[in-house]
Amino acid sequence: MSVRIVFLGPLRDMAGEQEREVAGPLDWHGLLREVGPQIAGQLAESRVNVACSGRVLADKTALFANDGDEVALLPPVSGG
Amino acid sequence: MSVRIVFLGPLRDMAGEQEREVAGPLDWHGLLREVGPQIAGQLAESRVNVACSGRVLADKTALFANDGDEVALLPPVSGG
Amino acid sequence: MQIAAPADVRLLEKGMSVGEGLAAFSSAHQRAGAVASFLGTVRPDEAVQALELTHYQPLTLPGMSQLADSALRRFGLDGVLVWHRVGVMAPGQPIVLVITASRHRREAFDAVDFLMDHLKSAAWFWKREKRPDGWHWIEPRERDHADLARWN
Amino acid sequence: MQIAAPADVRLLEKGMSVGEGLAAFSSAHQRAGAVASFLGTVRPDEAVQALELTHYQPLTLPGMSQLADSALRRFGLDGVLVWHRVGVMAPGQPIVLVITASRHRREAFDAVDFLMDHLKSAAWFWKREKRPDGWHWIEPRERDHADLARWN
Repeated sequence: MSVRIVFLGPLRDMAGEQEREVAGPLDWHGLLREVGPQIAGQLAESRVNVACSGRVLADKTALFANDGDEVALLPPVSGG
Repeated sequence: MSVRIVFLGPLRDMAGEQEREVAGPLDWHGLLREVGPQIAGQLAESRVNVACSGRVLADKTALFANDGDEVALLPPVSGG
Repeated sequence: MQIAAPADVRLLEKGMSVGEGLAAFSSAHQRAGAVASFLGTVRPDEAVQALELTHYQPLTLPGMSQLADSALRRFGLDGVLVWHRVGVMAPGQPIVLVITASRHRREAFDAVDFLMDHLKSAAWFWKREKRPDGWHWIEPRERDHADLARWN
Repeated sequence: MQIAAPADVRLLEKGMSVGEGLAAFSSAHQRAGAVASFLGTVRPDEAVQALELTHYQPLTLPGMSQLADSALRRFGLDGVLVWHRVGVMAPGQPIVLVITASRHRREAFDAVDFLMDHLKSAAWFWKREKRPDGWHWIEPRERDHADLARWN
Protein backbone atom coordinates (compact mmCIF):
# COMPACT_ATOMS: atom_id res chain seq x y z
CA MET A 1 0.00 0.00 0.00
CA SER A 2 1.12 3.52 -0.73
CA VAL A 3 -0.18 6.95 -1.72
CA ARG A 4 -0.79 7.52 -5.42
CA ILE A 5 -0.09 11.01 -6.78
CA VAL A 6 -2.00 11.78 -10.02
CA PHE A 7 -0.85 14.58 -12.34
CA LEU A 8 -3.54 16.26 -14.44
CA GLY A 9 -3.35 18.46 -17.52
CA PRO A 10 -0.08 20.32 -18.05
CA LEU A 11 1.29 18.98 -14.73
CA ARG A 12 1.34 15.54 -16.38
CA ASP A 13 3.80 16.84 -18.99
CA MET A 14 5.86 18.57 -16.32
CA ALA A 15 6.04 15.41 -14.24
CA GLY A 16 6.77 13.27 -17.29
CA GLU A 17 4.31 10.69 -15.95
CA GLN A 18 0.60 10.33 -15.24
CA GLU A 19 0.97 9.09 -11.70
CA ARG A 20 3.50 8.07 -9.08
CA GLU A 21 3.30 5.83 -6.00
CA VAL A 22 4.95 7.15 -2.85
CA ALA A 23 5.10 5.87 0.72
CA GLY A 24 2.37 7.17 3.04
CA PRO A 25 1.43 9.06 5.01
CA LEU A 26 1.91 12.15 2.87
CA ASP A 27 1.38 15.72 4.04
CA TRP A 28 1.74 19.06 2.19
CA HIS A 29 5.48 19.35 2.80
CA GLY A 30 6.02 15.72 1.87
CA LEU A 31 4.08 16.33 -1.36
CA LEU A 32 6.20 19.36 -2.27
CA ARG A 33 9.35 17.29 -1.74
CA GLU A 34 8.07 14.31 -3.76
CA VAL A 35 7.04 16.29 -6.86
CA GLY A 36 10.22 18.31 -7.24
CA PRO A 37 10.78 22.06 -7.42
CA GLN A 38 9.03 22.79 -10.74
CA ILE A 39 5.70 21.22 -9.79
CA ALA A 40 6.07 22.46 -6.21
CA GLY A 41 6.23 25.97 -7.68
CA GLN A 42 2.95 25.33 -9.51
CA LEU A 43 1.33 23.93 -6.36
CA ALA A 44 2.16 27.17 -4.55
CA GLU A 45 -0.20 29.02 -6.90
CA SER A 46 -3.73 29.48 -5.60
CA ARG A 47 -5.29 28.45 -8.91
CA VAL A 48 -3.81 24.94 -8.61
CA ASN A 49 -6.01 22.66 -6.50
CA VAL A 50 -5.34 19.39 -4.72
CA ALA A 51 -7.84 16.58 -4.21
CA CYS A 52 -7.45 13.69 -1.78
CA SER A 53 -9.62 10.58 -2.15
CA GLY A 54 -11.91 12.28 -4.62
CA ARG A 55 -12.50 15.45 -2.58
CA VAL A 56 -11.03 18.82 -3.47
CA LEU A 57 -9.28 20.28 -0.42
CA ALA A 58 -10.49 23.70 0.71
CA ASP A 59 -7.03 24.19 2.24
CA LYS A 60 -4.51 22.15 0.29
CA THR A 61 -1.76 22.77 2.85
CA ALA A 62 -3.88 20.68 5.26
CA LEU A 63 -3.30 17.60 3.06
CA PHE A 64 -2.89 14.38 4.98
CA ALA A 65 -2.99 11.29 2.78
CA ASN A 66 -2.71 7.76 4.14
CA ASP A 67 -1.67 4.59 2.37
CA GLY A 68 -4.37 3.73 -0.18
CA ASP A 69 -5.37 7.37 -0.77
CA GLU A 70 -5.12 9.03 -4.16
CA VAL A 71 -3.83 12.63 -4.30
CA ALA A 72 -4.68 14.53 -7.50
CA LEU A 73 -2.89 17.70 -8.56
CA LEU A 74 -5.38 19.89 -10.46
CA PRO A 75 -4.15 22.81 -12.56
CA PRO A 76 -6.57 25.43 -13.99
CA VAL A 77 -9.34 23.75 -15.96
CA SER A 78 -10.67 24.41 -19.46
CA GLY A 79 -13.63 22.50 -20.88
CA GLY A 80 -16.46 23.07 -23.33
CA MET B 1 -62.30 38.67 -63.02
CA SER B 2 -62.82 40.36 -59.69
CA VAL B 3 -60.99 41.36 -56.52
CA ARG B 4 -60.64 38.67 -53.89
CA ILE B 5 -60.77 39.78 -50.22
CA VAL B 6 -59.07 37.31 -47.85
CA PHE B 7 -59.89 37.37 -44.12
CA LEU B 8 -57.13 36.18 -41.77
CA GLY B 9 -57.17 35.09 -38.15
CA PRO B 10 -60.07 36.39 -36.04
CA LEU B 11 -61.38 38.44 -38.99
CA ARG B 12 -62.23 35.15 -40.69
CA ASP B 13 -64.62 34.32 -37.84
CA MET B 14 -66.08 37.83 -37.92
CA ALA B 15 -66.63 37.64 -41.67
CA GLY B 16 -68.07 34.14 -41.43
CA GLU B 17 -66.02 33.21 -44.51
CA GLN B 18 -62.39 32.85 -45.55
CA GLU B 19 -62.65 34.99 -48.66
CA ARG B 20 -65.06 36.92 -50.81
CA GLU B 21 -65.00 37.98 -54.48
CA VAL B 22 -66.08 41.57 -55.17
CA ALA B 23 -66.14 43.64 -58.35
CA GLY B 24 -63.00 45.69 -59.06
CA PRO B 25 -61.59 48.20 -58.83
CA LEU B 26 -61.64 48.42 -55.03
CA ASP B 27 -60.34 51.36 -52.99
CA TRP B 28 -60.25 51.92 -49.20
CA HIS B 29 -63.77 53.28 -48.97
CA GLY B 30 -65.06 50.52 -51.24
CA LEU B 31 -63.36 47.96 -48.97
CA LEU B 32 -64.94 49.42 -45.82
CA ARG B 33 -68.37 49.21 -47.47
CA GLU B 34 -67.86 45.65 -48.71
CA VAL B 35 -66.76 44.18 -45.36
CA GLY B 36 -69.54 45.67 -43.25
CA PRO B 37 -69.37 47.83 -40.13
CA GLN B 38 -67.86 45.29 -37.68
CA ILE B 39 -64.79 44.51 -39.81
CA ALA B 40 -64.59 48.13 -40.99
CA GLY B 41 -64.23 49.06 -37.30
CA GLN B 42 -61.32 46.61 -37.02
CA LEU B 43 -59.71 47.97 -40.19
CA ALA B 44 -59.74 51.45 -38.67
CA GLU B 45 -57.29 50.24 -36.01
CA SER B 46 -53.62 50.87 -36.76
CA ARG B 47 -52.60 47.35 -35.69
CA VAL B 48 -54.67 45.81 -38.50
CA ASN B 49 -52.77 45.72 -41.81
CA VAL B 50 -53.87 45.34 -45.42
CA ALA B 51 -51.90 43.62 -48.18
CA CYS B 52 -52.60 43.90 -51.87
CA SER B 53 -51.11 41.39 -54.32
CA GLY B 54 -48.76 39.99 -51.66
CA ARG B 55 -47.42 43.36 -50.48
CA VAL B 56 -48.29 44.90 -47.14
CA LEU B 57 -49.43 48.50 -47.68
CA ALA B 58 -47.52 51.18 -45.80
CA ASP B 59 -50.68 53.31 -46.02
CA LYS B 60 -53.70 51.05 -46.20
CA THR B 61 -56.05 53.96 -47.01
CA ALA B 62 -54.15 54.22 -50.33
CA LEU B 63 -55.51 50.79 -51.34
CA PHE B 64 -56.35 50.48 -55.03
CA ALA B 65 -57.02 46.93 -56.14
CA ASN B 66 -57.83 45.97 -59.70
CA ASP B 67 -59.61 42.91 -61.00
CA GLY B 68 -57.37 39.90 -60.40
CA ASP B 69 -55.77 41.38 -57.28
CA GLU B 70 -56.00 39.74 -53.88
CA VAL B 71 -56.58 41.99 -50.84
CA ALA B 72 -55.68 40.41 -47.49
CA LEU B 73 -56.92 41.78 -44.16
CA LEU B 74 -54.26 41.09 -41.52
CA PRO B 75 -55.11 41.39 -37.83
CA PRO B 76 -52.38 41.34 -35.13
CA VAL B 77 -50.19 38.26 -35.50
CA SER B 78 -49.09 35.65 -32.96
CA GLY B 79 -46.69 32.88 -33.88
CA GLY B 80 -44.07 30.72 -32.18
CA MET C 1 -31.91 15.15 -44.85
CA GLN C 2 -30.77 18.00 -47.12
CA ILE C 3 -30.24 21.36 -45.44
CA ALA C 4 -30.17 24.56 -47.49
CA ALA C 5 -27.21 26.84 -46.72
CA PRO C 6 -26.88 29.43 -45.38
CA ALA C 7 -30.64 29.56 -44.60
CA ASP C 8 -33.06 26.64 -44.37
CA VAL C 9 -36.57 28.09 -43.94
CA ARG C 10 -39.67 25.89 -43.96
CA LEU C 11 -43.37 26.03 -43.31
CA LEU C 12 -44.44 22.53 -42.27
CA GLU C 13 -48.00 21.30 -42.76
CA LYS C 14 -47.45 18.29 -40.49
CA GLY C 15 -44.86 16.95 -38.10
CA MET C 16 -41.33 18.19 -37.51
CA SER C 17 -38.23 15.98 -37.19
CA VAL C 18 -36.34 18.04 -34.66
CA GLY C 19 -33.51 15.56 -34.02
CA GLU C 20 -32.91 14.99 -37.71
CA GLY C 21 -32.97 18.75 -38.24
CA LEU C 22 -30.27 19.39 -35.63
CA ALA C 23 -28.11 16.51 -36.85
CA ALA C 24 -28.30 17.59 -40.50
CA PHE C 25 -27.83 21.29 -39.69
CA SER C 26 -24.80 20.69 -37.50
CA SER C 27 -23.10 18.51 -40.09
CA ALA C 28 -23.89 21.10 -42.79
CA HIS C 29 -22.16 23.76 -40.64
CA GLN C 30 -19.18 21.93 -39.20
CA ARG C 31 -16.97 24.97 -39.54
CA ALA C 32 -19.07 26.98 -37.11
CA GLY C 33 -17.97 25.84 -33.63
CA ALA C 34 -21.17 27.03 -31.93
CA VAL C 35 -24.69 25.79 -32.66
CA ALA C 36 -27.62 27.10 -30.58
CA SER C 37 -31.24 26.06 -30.88
CA PHE C 38 -34.71 26.65 -29.56
CA LEU C 39 -37.64 24.30 -29.87
CA GLY C 40 -41.12 25.49 -28.89
CA THR C 41 -43.82 22.90 -28.31
CA VAL C 42 -47.53 23.08 -27.47
CA ARG C 43 -47.46 23.32 -23.70
CA PRO C 44 -49.80 20.79 -22.14
CA ASP C 45 -52.43 22.66 -20.17
CA GLU C 46 -55.62 21.11 -18.82
CA ALA C 47 -57.73 23.70 -20.59
CA VAL C 48 -56.03 23.55 -24.00
CA GLN C 49 -56.95 20.59 -26.20
CA ALA C 50 -55.31 21.78 -29.44
CA LEU C 51 -53.55 24.70 -31.07
CA GLU C 52 -54.09 25.91 -34.64
CA LEU C 53 -51.74 28.15 -36.57
CA THR C 54 -52.87 29.75 -39.80
CA HIS C 55 -50.70 31.64 -42.25
CA TYR C 56 -51.10 33.68 -45.42
CA GLN C 57 -49.23 32.04 -48.28
CA PRO C 58 -48.04 35.18 -50.12
CA LEU C 59 -46.52 36.73 -47.00
CA THR C 60 -45.59 34.14 -44.39
CA LEU C 61 -42.72 32.17 -45.97
CA PRO C 62 -41.18 35.22 -47.72
CA GLY C 63 -41.31 37.06 -44.37
CA MET C 64 -39.57 34.15 -42.61
CA SER C 65 -36.85 34.14 -45.28
CA GLN C 66 -36.26 37.87 -44.88
CA LEU C 67 -36.07 37.40 -41.11
CA ALA C 68 -33.53 34.57 -41.51
CA ASP C 69 -31.43 36.76 -43.83
CA SER C 70 -31.45 39.66 -41.44
CA ALA C 71 -30.32 37.36 -38.61
CA LEU C 72 -27.49 36.02 -40.82
CA ARG C 73 -26.25 39.55 -41.48
CA ARG C 74 -26.87 41.07 -38.06
CA PHE C 75 -25.09 38.32 -36.10
CA GLY C 76 -22.57 37.24 -38.75
CA LEU C 77 -23.91 33.69 -38.68
CA ASP C 78 -22.57 30.77 -40.70
CA GLY C 79 -26.03 29.30 -40.99
CA VAL C 80 -29.60 29.49 -39.79
CA LEU C 81 -32.59 27.14 -39.74
CA VAL C 82 -36.16 28.36 -39.19
CA TRP C 83 -38.95 25.79 -39.27
CA HIS C 84 -42.52 26.65 -38.31
CA ARG C 85 -45.59 24.45 -38.16
CA VAL C 86 -48.99 25.49 -39.46
CA GLY C 87 -52.28 23.62 -39.02
CA VAL C 88 -53.63 21.87 -35.94
CA MET C 89 -51.22 20.62 -33.26
CA ALA C 90 -51.79 18.52 -30.14
CA PRO C 91 -50.21 19.24 -26.73
CA GLY C 92 -46.54 18.23 -26.66
CA GLN C 93 -46.05 18.61 -30.42
CA PRO C 94 -43.40 20.93 -31.90
CA ILE C 95 -44.47 24.38 -33.15
CA VAL C 96 -41.19 26.04 -34.03
CA LEU C 97 -37.52 25.09 -34.33
CA VAL C 98 -34.78 27.69 -34.72
CA ILE C 99 -31.08 26.77 -35.03
CA THR C 100 -28.11 29.05 -35.61
CA ALA C 101 -24.44 28.35 -36.32
CA SER C 102 -21.72 30.82 -35.54
CA ARG C 103 -18.08 30.98 -34.59
CA HIS C 104 -18.94 32.00 -31.04
CA ARG C 105 -21.62 31.07 -28.57
CA ARG C 106 -22.82 34.60 -27.81
CA GLU C 107 -23.79 35.40 -31.42
CA ALA C 108 -25.47 32.02 -31.87
CA PHE C 109 -27.56 32.54 -28.71
CA ASP C 110 -28.49 36.13 -29.47
CA ALA C 111 -29.56 35.22 -32.98
CA VAL C 112 -31.91 32.50 -31.69
CA ASP C 113 -33.39 35.02 -29.27
CA PHE C 114 -33.81 37.60 -32.05
CA LEU C 115 -35.47 35.07 -34.36
CA MET C 116 -37.87 33.84 -31.67
CA ASP C 117 -38.88 37.35 -30.64
CA HIS C 118 -39.71 38.17 -34.25
CA LEU C 119 -41.52 34.89 -34.93
CA LYS C 120 -43.68 35.41 -31.83
CA SER C 121 -45.00 38.84 -32.68
CA ALA C 122 -43.74 40.00 -36.08
CA ALA C 123 -44.30 37.09 -38.47
CA TRP C 124 -47.49 36.35 -40.41
CA PHE C 125 -49.08 33.73 -38.19
CA TRP C 126 -52.40 33.66 -36.36
CA LYS C 127 -52.81 31.30 -33.44
CA ARG C 128 -55.90 29.96 -31.74
CA GLU C 129 -56.46 27.48 -28.94
CA LYS C 130 -59.21 24.93 -28.55
CA ARG C 131 -60.60 24.93 -25.02
CA PRO C 132 -63.62 23.04 -23.67
CA ASP C 133 -65.85 25.99 -24.67
CA GLY C 134 -64.48 26.28 -28.22
CA TRP C 135 -61.72 28.01 -30.17
CA HIS C 136 -60.09 31.23 -28.92
CA TRP C 137 -57.72 33.48 -30.86
CA ILE C 138 -54.47 34.36 -29.10
CA GLU C 139 -52.94 37.81 -29.37
CA PRO C 140 -49.30 38.56 -28.51
CA ARG C 141 -48.83 39.51 -24.88
CA GLU C 142 -47.40 42.88 -23.81
CA ARG C 143 -44.25 40.97 -22.88
CA ASP C 144 -43.85 39.75 -26.48
CA HIS C 145 -43.94 43.33 -27.80
CA ALA C 146 -41.41 44.40 -25.18
CA ASP C 147 -39.14 41.49 -26.18
CA LEU C 148 -39.35 42.57 -29.82
CA ALA C 149 -38.53 46.21 -29.01
CA ARG C 150 -35.16 45.11 -27.59
CA TRP C 151 -33.83 44.73 -31.14
CA ASN C 152 -34.65 48.22 -32.40
CA MET D 1 -32.44 6.23 -26.72
CA GLN D 2 -33.21 6.33 -22.99
CA ILE D 3 -32.93 9.75 -21.32
CA ALA D 4 -32.58 10.02 -17.54
CA ALA D 5 -34.98 12.54 -15.97
CA PRO D 6 -34.70 15.18 -14.70
CA ALA D 7 -30.92 15.16 -15.44
CA ASP D 8 -29.08 13.16 -18.09
CA VAL D 9 -25.36 13.68 -17.53
CA ARG D 10 -22.74 11.78 -19.54
CA LEU D 11 -19.03 11.68 -20.19
CA LEU D 12 -18.56 10.22 -23.66
CA GLU D 13 -15.36 8.45 -24.67
CA LYS D 14 -16.23 8.56 -28.36
CA GLY D 15 -18.83 10.15 -30.64
CA MET D 16 -21.98 12.02 -29.69
CA SER D 17 -25.40 11.54 -31.32
CA VAL D 18 -26.61 15.11 -31.07
CA GLY D 19 -29.79 14.69 -33.15
CA GLU D 20 -30.83 11.56 -31.30
CA GLY D 21 -30.11 13.35 -28.03
CA LEU D 22 -32.38 16.29 -28.85
CA ALA D 23 -35.16 14.04 -30.18
CA ALA D 24 -35.10 11.77 -27.11
CA PHE D 25 -34.78 14.68 -24.67
CA SER D 26 -37.67 16.63 -26.18
CA SER D 27 -39.97 13.63 -26.15
CA ALA D 28 -38.97 12.87 -22.56
CA HIS D 29 -39.95 16.45 -21.60
CA GLN D 30 -43.07 17.07 -23.64
CA ARG D 31 -44.71 19.00 -20.82
CA ALA D 32 -42.05 21.72 -20.94
CA GLY D 33 -43.00 23.96 -23.87
CA ALA D 34 -39.49 25.41 -24.27
CA VAL D 35 -36.34 23.45 -25.13
CA ALA D 36 -33.04 25.31 -25.64
CA SER D 37 -29.72 23.77 -26.61
CA PHE D 38 -26.10 24.50 -27.29
CA LEU D 39 -23.69 22.31 -29.22
CA GLY D 40 -20.00 23.12 -29.19
CA THR D 41 -17.78 21.54 -31.83
CA VAL D 42 -14.04 21.61 -32.56
CA ARG D 43 -13.72 24.75 -34.69
CA PRO D 44 -11.74 24.04 -37.83
CA ASP D 45 -8.63 26.18 -37.83
CA GLU D 46 -5.70 25.71 -40.16
CA ALA D 47 -3.33 25.45 -37.23
CA VAL D 48 -5.34 23.02 -35.11
CA GLN D 49 -5.21 19.36 -36.17
CA ALA D 50 -6.88 17.83 -33.12
CA LEU D 51 -8.19 18.60 -29.67
CA GLU D 52 -7.77 16.42 -26.59
CA LEU D 53 -9.82 16.66 -23.42
CA THR D 54 -8.72 14.83 -20.31
CA HIS D 55 -10.71 14.43 -17.12
CA TYR D 56 -10.24 13.06 -13.61
CA GLN D 57 -12.65 10.21 -13.00
CA PRO D 58 -13.37 10.81 -9.28
CA LEU D 59 -14.27 14.48 -9.83
CA THR D 60 -15.45 15.18 -13.37
CA LEU D 61 -18.76 13.32 -13.67
CA PRO D 62 -19.85 14.02 -10.07
CA GLY D 63 -19.06 17.71 -10.68
CA MET D 64 -21.15 17.73 -13.88
CA SER D 65 -24.05 16.13 -12.00
CA GLN D 66 -23.88 18.75 -9.26
CA LEU D 67 -23.82 21.48 -11.90
CA ALA D 68 -26.87 19.99 -13.64
CA ASP D 69 -28.73 19.82 -10.32
CA SER D 70 -27.93 23.41 -9.50
CA ALA D 71 -29.22 24.52 -12.94
CA LEU D 72 -32.42 22.52 -12.38
CA ARG D 73 -33.04 24.30 -9.07
CA ARG D 74 -31.83 27.77 -10.02
CA PHE D 75 -33.91 28.03 -13.21
CA GLY D 76 -36.82 25.79 -12.20
CA LEU D 77 -36.18 23.50 -15.16
CA ASP D 78 -38.23 20.46 -16.09
CA GLY D 79 -35.14 18.71 -17.41
CA VAL D 80 -31.50 19.08 -18.33
CA LEU D 81 -29.02 17.17 -20.48
CA VAL D 82 -25.25 17.65 -20.19
CA TRP D 83 -23.02 15.55 -22.43
CA HIS D 84 -19.27 16.14 -22.67
CA ARG D 85 -16.68 14.38 -24.77
CA VAL D 86 -13.27 13.32 -23.50
CA GLY D 87 -10.39 11.94 -25.55
CA VAL D 88 -9.10 13.09 -28.92
CA MET D 89 -11.45 14.93 -31.31
CA ALA D 90 -11.00 16.04 -34.92
CA PRO D 91 -12.09 19.42 -36.30
CA GLY D 92 -15.87 19.59 -36.77
CA GLN D 93 -16.61 16.94 -34.13
CA PRO D 94 -18.90 17.64 -31.15
CA ILE D 95 -17.32 18.48 -27.78
CA VAL D 96 -20.29 19.40 -25.64
CA LEU D 97 -24.09 19.30 -25.85
CA VAL D 98 -26.31 21.03 -23.31
CA ILE D 99 -30.13 20.96 -23.51
CA THR D 100 -32.66 22.40 -21.09
CA ALA D 101 -36.44 22.12 -20.86
CA SER D 102 -38.55 24.69 -19.14
CA ARG D 103 -42.01 26.23 -19.23
CA HIS D 104 -40.64 29.45 -20.70
CA ARG D 105 -37.96 30.36 -23.19
CA ARG D 106 -36.06 32.79 -20.99
CA GLU D 107 -35.30 30.25 -18.24
CA ALA D 108 -34.32 27.59 -20.79
CA PHE D 109 -31.89 29.98 -22.51
CA ASP D 110 -30.38 31.33 -19.30
CA ALA D 111 -29.84 27.82 -17.97
CA VAL D 112 -27.92 26.79 -21.12
CA ASP D 113 -25.76 29.89 -20.76
CA PHE D 114 -25.14 29.16 -17.07
CA LEU D 115 -24.20 25.53 -17.80
CA MET D 116 -21.84 26.46 -20.65
CA ASP D 117 -20.08 29.15 -18.61
CA HIS D 118 -19.47 26.63 -15.84
CA LEU D 119 -18.38 23.82 -18.17
CA LYS D 120 -15.88 26.17 -19.85
CA SER D 121 -14.04 27.25 -16.76
CA ALA D 122 -15.36 25.51 -13.66
CA ALA D 123 -15.58 21.83 -14.55
CA TRP D 124 -12.81 19.24 -14.22
CA PHE D 125 -11.52 19.16 -17.79
CA TRP D 126 -8.13 19.92 -19.27
CA LYS D 127 -7.89 20.75 -22.93
CA ARG D 128 -4.97 20.71 -25.33
CA GLU D 129 -4.62 21.36 -29.04
CA LYS D 130 -2.40 19.64 -31.55
CA ARG D 131 -0.69 22.15 -33.83
CA PRO D 132 2.03 21.53 -36.42
CA ASP D 133 4.66 22.04 -33.70
CA GLY D 134 3.03 19.68 -31.19
CA TRP D 135 0.50 19.69 -28.35
CA HIS D 136 -0.37 22.89 -26.45
CA TRP D 137 -2.43 23.15 -23.26
CA ILE D 138 -5.29 25.66 -23.35
CA GLU D 139 -6.14 27.76 -20.33
CA PRO D 140 -9.47 29.55 -19.92
CA ARG D 141 -9.43 33.08 -21.34
CA GLU D 142 -10.09 36.13 -19.18
CA ARG D 143 -13.44 36.35 -20.95
CA ASP D 144 -14.39 32.87 -19.69
CA HIS D 145 -13.75 33.91 -16.10
CA ALA D 146 -15.78 37.09 -16.60
CA ASP D 147 -18.65 35.03 -18.06
CA LEU D 148 -18.57 32.76 -15.03
CA ALA D 149 -18.60 35.67 -12.59
CA ARG D 150 -21.97 36.80 -13.98
CA TRP D 151 -23.69 34.03 -12.00
CA ASN D 152 -22.34 34.92 -8.54
